Amino acid sequence: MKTFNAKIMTNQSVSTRYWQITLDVSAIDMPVQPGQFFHIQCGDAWKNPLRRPLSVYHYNRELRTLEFLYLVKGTGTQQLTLKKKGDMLNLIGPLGQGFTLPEQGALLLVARGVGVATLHALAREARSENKRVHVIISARTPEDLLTVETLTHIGATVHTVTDEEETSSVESVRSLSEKLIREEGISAIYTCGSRRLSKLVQELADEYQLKGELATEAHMACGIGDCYACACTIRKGNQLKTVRVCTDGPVFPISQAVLQ
Amino acid sequence: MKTFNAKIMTNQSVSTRYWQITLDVSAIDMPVQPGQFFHIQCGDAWKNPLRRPLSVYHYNRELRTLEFLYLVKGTGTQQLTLKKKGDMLNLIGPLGQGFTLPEQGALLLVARGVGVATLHALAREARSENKRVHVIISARTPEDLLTVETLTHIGATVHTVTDEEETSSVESVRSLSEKLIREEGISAIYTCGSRRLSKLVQELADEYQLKGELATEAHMACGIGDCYACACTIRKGNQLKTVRVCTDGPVFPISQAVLQ
Amino acid sequence: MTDLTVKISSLTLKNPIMPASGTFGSELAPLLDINRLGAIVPKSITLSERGGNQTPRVCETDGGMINSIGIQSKGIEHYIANILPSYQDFEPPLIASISGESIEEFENLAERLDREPSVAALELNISCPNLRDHGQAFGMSADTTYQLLGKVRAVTTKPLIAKLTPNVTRIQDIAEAAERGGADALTVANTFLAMAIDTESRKPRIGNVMGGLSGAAVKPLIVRFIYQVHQATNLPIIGSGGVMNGQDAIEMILAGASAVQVGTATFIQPNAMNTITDEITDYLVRHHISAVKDLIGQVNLD
Amino acid sequence: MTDLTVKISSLTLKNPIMPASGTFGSELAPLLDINRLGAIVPKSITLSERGGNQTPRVCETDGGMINSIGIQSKGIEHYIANILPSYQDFEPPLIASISGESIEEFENLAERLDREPSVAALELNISCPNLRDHGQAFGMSADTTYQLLGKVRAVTTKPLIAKLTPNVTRIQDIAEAAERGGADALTVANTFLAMAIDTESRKPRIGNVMGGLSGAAVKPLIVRFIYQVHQATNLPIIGSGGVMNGQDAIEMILAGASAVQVGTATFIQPNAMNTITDEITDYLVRHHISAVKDLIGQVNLD
Ligand SMILES: Cc1cc2nc3c(=O)[nH]c(=O)nc-3n(C[C@H](O)[C@H](O)[C@H](O)COP(=O)(O)OP(=O)(O)OC[C@H]3O[C@@H](n4cnc5c(N)ncnc54)[C@H](O)[C@@H]3O)c2cc1C
Ligand SMILES: Cc1cc2nc3c(=O)[nH]c(=O)nc-3n(C[C@H](O)[C@H](O)[C@H](O)COP(=O)(O)OP(=O)(O)OC[C@H]3O[C@@H](n4cnc5c(N)ncnc54)[C@H](O)[C@@H]3O)c2cc1C
Ligand SMILES: Cc1cc2nc3c(=O)[nH]c(=O)nc-3n(C[C@H](O)[C@H](O)[C@H](O)COP(=O)(O)O)c2cc1C
Ligand SMILES: Cc1cc2nc3c(=O)[nH]c(=O)nc-3n(C[C@H](O)[C@H](O)[C@H](O)COP(=O)(O)O)c2cc1C
Ligand code: FES
Ligand code: FES
Repeated sequence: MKTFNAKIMTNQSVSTRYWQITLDVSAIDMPVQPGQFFHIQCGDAWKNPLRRPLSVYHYNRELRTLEFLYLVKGTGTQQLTLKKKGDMLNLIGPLGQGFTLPEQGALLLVARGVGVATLHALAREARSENKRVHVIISARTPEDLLTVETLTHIGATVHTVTDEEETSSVESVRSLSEKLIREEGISAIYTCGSRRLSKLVQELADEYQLKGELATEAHMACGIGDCYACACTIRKGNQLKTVRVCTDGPVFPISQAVLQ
Repeated sequence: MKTFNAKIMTNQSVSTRYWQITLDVSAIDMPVQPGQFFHIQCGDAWKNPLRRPLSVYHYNRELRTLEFLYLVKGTGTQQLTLKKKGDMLNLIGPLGQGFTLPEQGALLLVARGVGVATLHALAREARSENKRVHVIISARTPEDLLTVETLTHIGATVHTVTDEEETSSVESVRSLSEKLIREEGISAIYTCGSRRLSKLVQELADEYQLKGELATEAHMACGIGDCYACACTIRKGNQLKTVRVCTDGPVFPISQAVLQ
Repeated sequence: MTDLTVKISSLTLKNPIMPASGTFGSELAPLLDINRLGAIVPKSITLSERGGNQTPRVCETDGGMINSIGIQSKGIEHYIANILPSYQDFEPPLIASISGESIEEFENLAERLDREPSVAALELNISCPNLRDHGQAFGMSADTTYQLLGKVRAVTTKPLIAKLTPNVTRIQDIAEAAERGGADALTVANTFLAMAIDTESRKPRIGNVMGGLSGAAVKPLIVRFIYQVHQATNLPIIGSGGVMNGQDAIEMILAGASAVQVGTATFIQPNAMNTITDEITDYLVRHHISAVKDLIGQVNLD
Repeated sequence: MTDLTVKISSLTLKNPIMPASGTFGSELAPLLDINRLGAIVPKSITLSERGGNQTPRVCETDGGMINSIGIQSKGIEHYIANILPSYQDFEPPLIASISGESIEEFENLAERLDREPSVAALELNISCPNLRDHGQAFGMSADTTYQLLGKVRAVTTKPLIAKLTPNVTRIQDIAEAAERGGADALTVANTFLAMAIDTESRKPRIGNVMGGLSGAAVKPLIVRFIYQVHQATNLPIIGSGGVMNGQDAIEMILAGASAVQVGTATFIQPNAMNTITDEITDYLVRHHISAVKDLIGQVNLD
């Protein structure tokens, strides 16, 4: 973990609401795990004092590039879109606990919206170890379906469902998931981006005795474990515990998730 | 007086501490008098809510360009230097009461530092009416002497004095002025930029019965007469009166100036 | 059609946006459509002539400004003879802000203005941090506030708006005291007592050492005060402090304000009040809300 | 050689810069040279375990942030067993910030920590806006402050630093009460009670509705409070609120602070405290001032 500046190589929109940014991190030597995040100064530190957490979309160890895929939501991400090629970006990271891969068997990734950014890095990691990867991507509209091609290109099998096509109900995703679990030798299931789908994944992991992990989100100040802004409640055994998303997470075993 | 945007044609340093900015005001039709000023949004309106007043350095009626000469002093003027050709600048103006020319006779302008920016516009106006103009420019160092060439070029006679050369004491400027008053048919005397020189000019105007005017400065908020931030005390007859520099000034008869 | 009207006691305003006293004058006419304002609020007036404070009277801070104008005024007679008539050709109702050095002065001012038909309501500036020593103000004491309102209430039937100071431990107590004393509405609030020092010269950046902070920086404090006052009283509230755009105005309305004053933003852009009014309309249209008054106090707490 | 040392009661700090409680932890070690701090101030500790407030616990405002962490803590025994030892290898003296729900809890906490040699001083957080209902705090009452200080003074010989709240009408009264009660120094101040509403969802942007405002936006208010407290008491003052750079720190020192805490700036840049210390040295060198303590309270008023 360090604070560093990185030069922006590209920063462009990939669909109406999503942007992708690529940084040159050749000066930085660091191991980056899927599920970890960086805490980023998106704009003028005066008007926007708080950094924004973005999880690693792709870290290319050979080219030493670091990519983020982000939803343009409020002032911070809006300001990030104003940064241009050649500008410097200030980051702290890598931060937090990433995903862990199963020893064997295939992975099922269930993503909603920009949650796919986080799971994309996991899919890459798993594919680089030649594990089979199925990804269910859920989104509002077909245009909001992100990274389908990239995932397909690296050899993951992508299944898309959308609200517009009325294929994204929890029940539809459940039956699709159950089919994959039964037919594709899934040993681990991962999710990010939707509370309803997290609940589903929790149930599936329990029912089918799968390894399961969840990447969570929380509003953050420090990002490194000092301020307790990012508190969330998890279940350990039969006790409820308050933990910090930034250092104890953002990835937790799905069994620990408390999803009201 | 209006609020308008103008495109920046050039914005560059003219010496270590001074910059000059030229705006395209072809869309704006307005009479601008020497001594009047514009109230300018120099930077990010969030961090720097207050505008900065700058007096007209040169308004070219034919080319419809507007120029300011400014000292880089604090955050506002520092941010102004960051503006680039093609950027827009937001201004309110022209504001305030300008200089008035004498019916006949020559003019003596006594400027210190960036005060010459304000008097430069007056020199141009007087020269365009073919009046003779003498300008005494006082500065810290010879490098800080501004617009000497431009003034010479338009046919004004320039006399420079500096602290470094030890030629800028009030006594030296007094004897130089008195010589010019006696020998050059001076009928009006103007000053800007120094309290000590203003006092001198006030004395000279009184002693030699000259028309005299002074351009003053004050910290401003609104710039248009609403807020009373820019209060200053003047003497009218034998009464002291509080007036607003932005609307009652910035140019006042030198006899009214209260110079402690 | 979007309904922007709001009521401040017996006064109906065509929209919730009005100037903050001390930041507005008829000089704005060429730069702002004054007829589009909900009300007109001229600079606070005092009984007799006052010179105001030492210069510099303003300085800039991050996201805000400190002022120490100190109510420069030519006295009530000049106000009636010159200032009031200068607004007579504009449509919006005029709220006269009055500022006394004693309760008696407030009484006298109110009595005098009660006879002026062009005055629609009185705003009592019991909160100016620049008038008395070290930022003291009447509105810092619930007792004084209660007494002052009572005395003024006795001499005029015009709607009384008490402008509270934010420099207090419990604004609810002052609000209740003003209500009991007879206030018809509350302006929340005046400026925050503040100070800035130039580290190069080591001098205070305001001639009078301290002054009042306004601008974007104070908005989260004012929103909190509005919310607290709205919970403590039934009086209509006029929010004042840090409104820069339509969203800021909506935020104050959700917290409990019926109308909103705009001060510092006018120094940034003279037509800010017109823009803010347009942005409120846009917001209502986008959210399919027919009347702005339906938003007053409607912050969603569950 | 520039002398950066300052004294806070019997404590000599190698420089005036220390963290603000709640914004610092040993997790910063890879990003900040902790040994270059004037003191270490961990997060406020409570007697028993507390869960803290609802989320979201932070939100951003223009030039600042609102927090409502609400003192999440594992209790004093965990603090002594785990937190204090985690700082034992660092040089700066440790100031323990304690936060009770009653005067007795403050007493118990102070008594317990009096026996810990690694604790150099106690900061009494009598000003947290996030602990009790609607932002109430002990430090809002001079009487309570006086009593609380007296009780705590009786159980410990360690230097006591009372952290005042800015949410009061007259901070001078609270400062004097703390001094009379036995405080050795004052931190001026904690956060300002504030609120923000998301106009799109119409929900408060903080789970707990209100929280404490910190950051650049509040600096002009804190500078004023420091100046007022410095005039009212002889106690050393630790400024806290809105320091972003060395100039801000110098400004507070000129107003009367002997030391300065840095909170929000650390979220912006984790090494902010090191940079600020460097900037103070630069300032002293540039102005030919040999010791920073010569600047304390030296605002030039003529
Ligand atoms: C560990 C982690 C990884 C994330 N990875 C990604 C990613 O890869 N791509 C992506 O698009 N988004 C990601 N997010 C969400 C992203 O951080 C927010 O969308 C972003 O902070 C919104 O900032 P804003 O200024 O645009 O929105 P605003 O709503 O204006 O933000 C205001 C404040 O709220 C906080 N905030 C708002 N929404 C969220 C949120 N969902 N999570 C955390 N803080 C929030 C902001 O950080 C800021 O402090 C991640 C969040 C976390 C915690
Ligand atoms: C009518 C008028 C005409 C002027 N014409 C010129 C000109 O042509 N060229 C030029 O270089 N300067 C001129 N000045 C001075 C110029 O306005 C200030 O130098 C400038 O505002 C400083 O801003 P800053 O942010 O760089 O400095 P800062 O010191 O950071 O400014 C902080 C605040 O103080 C105010 N302030 C500081 N110094 C002055 C000052 N001398 N006069 C008024 N306000 C001040 C600023 O406007 C701002 O509100 C003029 C001033 C007035 C009143
Ligand atoms: C330059 C200036 C002068 C002011 N004069 C007065 C005044 O005379 N009477 C008054 O009640 N408030 C006065 N105020 C306070 C404003 O009316 C308003 O309450 C405050 O500025 C907060 O709003 P803002 O952040 O929109 O500026 C003044 C404020 C400024 C900035
Ligand atoms: C996230 C956060 C948590 C805080 N927690 C505490 C705390 O536990 N105890 C305390 O006394 N002050 C706490 N504070 C207040 C700070 O110590 C400090 O006084 C305040 O933030 C002002 O300084 P700043 O503007 O430099 O942040 C907290 C502030 C923040 C932002
Ligand atoms: S964001 Fe500060 S502890 Fe997690
Ligand atoms: S600057 Fe507002 S009256 Fe002159």
